[in-house]
Amino acid sequence: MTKGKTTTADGAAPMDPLWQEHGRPERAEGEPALVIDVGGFEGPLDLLLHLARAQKVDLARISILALAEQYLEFVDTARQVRIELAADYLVMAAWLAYLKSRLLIPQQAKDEGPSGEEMAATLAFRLKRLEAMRDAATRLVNRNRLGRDVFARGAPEHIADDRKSVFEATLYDLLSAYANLRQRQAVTQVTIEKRQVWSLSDARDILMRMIGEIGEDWHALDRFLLRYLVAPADRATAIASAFAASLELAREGQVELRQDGAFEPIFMRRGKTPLPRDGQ
Amino acid sequence: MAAVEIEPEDDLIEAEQGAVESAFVEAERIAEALIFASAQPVSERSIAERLPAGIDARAVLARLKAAYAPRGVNLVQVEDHWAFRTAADLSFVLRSGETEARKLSRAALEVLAIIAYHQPVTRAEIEEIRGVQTSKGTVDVLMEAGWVRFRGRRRSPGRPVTFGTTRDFLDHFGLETLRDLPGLEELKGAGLLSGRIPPGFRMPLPPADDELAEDEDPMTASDIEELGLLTPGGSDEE
Amino acid sequence: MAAVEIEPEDDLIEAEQGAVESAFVEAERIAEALIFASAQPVSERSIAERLPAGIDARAVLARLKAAYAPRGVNLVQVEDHWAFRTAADLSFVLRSGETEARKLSRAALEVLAIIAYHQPVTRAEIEEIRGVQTSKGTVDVLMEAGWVRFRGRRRSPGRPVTFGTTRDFLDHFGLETLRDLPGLEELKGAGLLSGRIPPGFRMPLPPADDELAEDEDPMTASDIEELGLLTPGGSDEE
Repeated sequence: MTKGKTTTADGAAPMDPLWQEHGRPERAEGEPALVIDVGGFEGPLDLLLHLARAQKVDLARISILALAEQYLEFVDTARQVRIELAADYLVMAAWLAYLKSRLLIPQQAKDEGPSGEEMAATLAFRLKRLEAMRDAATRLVNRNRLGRDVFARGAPEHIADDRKSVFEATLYDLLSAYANLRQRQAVTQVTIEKRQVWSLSDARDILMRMIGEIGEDWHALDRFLLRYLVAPADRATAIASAFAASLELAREGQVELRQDGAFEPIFMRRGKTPLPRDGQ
Repeated sequence: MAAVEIEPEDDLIEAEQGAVESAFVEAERIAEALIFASAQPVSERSIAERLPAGIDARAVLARLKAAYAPRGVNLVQVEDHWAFRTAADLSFVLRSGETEARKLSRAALEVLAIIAYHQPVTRAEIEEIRGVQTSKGTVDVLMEAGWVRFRGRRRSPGRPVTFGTTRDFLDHFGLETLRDLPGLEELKGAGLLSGRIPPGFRMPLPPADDELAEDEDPMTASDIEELGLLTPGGSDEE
Repeated sequence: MAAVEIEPEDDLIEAEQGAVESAFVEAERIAEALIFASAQPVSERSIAERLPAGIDARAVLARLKAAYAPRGVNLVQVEDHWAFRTAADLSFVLRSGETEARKLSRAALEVLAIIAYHQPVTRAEIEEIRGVQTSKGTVDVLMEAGWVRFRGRRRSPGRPVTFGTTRDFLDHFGLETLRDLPGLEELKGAGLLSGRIPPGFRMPLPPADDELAEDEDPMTASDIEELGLLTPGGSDEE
């Protein structure tokens, strides 16, 4: 725990004081202080984007390695003070830890995985793309908008329109009517179970998130996954569930798994022919 | 506007007049937009309040009224309130159809959705899914809209009529085929189905084409005639 | 139309031209009234159907658009639909507290932008771009607003449903077509609307020269974006 800092007994101190460390000497240059309200971020990429911005350079020139380190530092701190991070953040942490290892350790000759540089470029591209979309959203929302800056006729008169049907309904109306109806009928049998262990479906969800991150190249992710996804006490249940879930996903074709020998790392990549997800 | 060197007086007067005119035009634009956007006729006073200072609202409105007089839309005065109305001589264009689009009732939407997802489906099955009796009028409305049709008859006791959707249904809702209807995952993903969904929850996959199901007989001409006379699927079918 | 074989006498031609012009003016009035009467954009087809035979609806609309351009109310095009809308520069007079436009969450806004720029786009693709699961209800809000719709299904394993924007979306944000999305061409050119890294996309690693010189201002990515995207000459060209 950081020195001179008193957290309340249950760790429920307000968010920002946890990160804003007053009275601390200036950080070294190029190492911006983490001032983070985790609730304010739209997922791990958003957080990364924020950190990249803090590097104060063009996205094309950021140090991916530094960025990965800052992110991992953030996650470690969050875990120390027992902030529960959503699975998305942990998945990203696992991936970044792997990326870091690829960047630092020279690539082995027979290693088939993507190089650290390729992985870094992928990350930089995704950050750039997200930022572009965010800017686009801002430009969009700042346009002259109907009902705010620009107005339609306030007192429309009736005109005969060319609609074939005399009835009005959108697909959205239709679907929400159906969904509501079915839900109403289904709602009677709901039971809420308490979670104590990593259930198979938890593990499966997390692995599915990973598949999105890792793409079609082999990645040795198991160690990183375990380190970031679970508290040490839950490690056994996590290993068991994650392994079982990965086998299930492999059977469905969602992932491919590879292990070169006993106790060797397990490699994973996105499957070539995933089955339909909605059970069709 | 860059500052202009002091000029002969004539130019000054001209410039001033230009400024007055452009302020007037601006006032016209404001009045026009205000009246256009308002749901009710707008009082002259409230227009005057929003015009640049020193502009005579009455004069602005008079000029607007004259400008719109020959057009398809006229500016009309009702006591001291102003509104746009389509020109009286064009009423024939506007009132030709008189078919106001009606909103489908919630019940009708539900029945339509059930028919879309569960087709071929009988009235009894619709009622089972909804958990309530469906009034005769509901299916009639959907037939009238042209979205629902008789498909055939189920080969089961009573040979109940089966319902399905039409080509017009797909057109109206922007679907290419019935298979484009979103499935369980997608409804969940879009936030339409929320909360916990019980494990047994199933959504049917609508048929890919109009082929009759295995336990379905085609409608015969006499069936149709009969139904036309008996009004479809009256509440006591058996 | 009917071929006229009579010798072209000047008067006749003039009279004919006069007749043509007056038919055109009448068509303008009709189109104007039709569009004016409706709060929603009116389809070009339904306007054309109501014009006198032989009149080119597009020409009529173009002339109307030009006539209204300097006024307080403008004729705007949304895809192949037309509507009258108050001029954007008068927003300051018309804006009132009560008509506050729908407030979107940041997540919803981001999802909306992704759907607009990447459509047709699947939910999985949206999540990949944002790097986070989309909470239930985000897409729901956008669909309820009428800005986003199910478009169809991707021809890929699982046939995932794709999302796109609606005409209401264009109308709401004052876009004539999707091509008018701000910065669309630049984003496309930069490869940022694709799922794959564009070939030219390089990340120098590690950056040896992170430090800025003392007289150097940091260049943020958004600076660059803006420079590339703000077309010279600026804001309201039309």
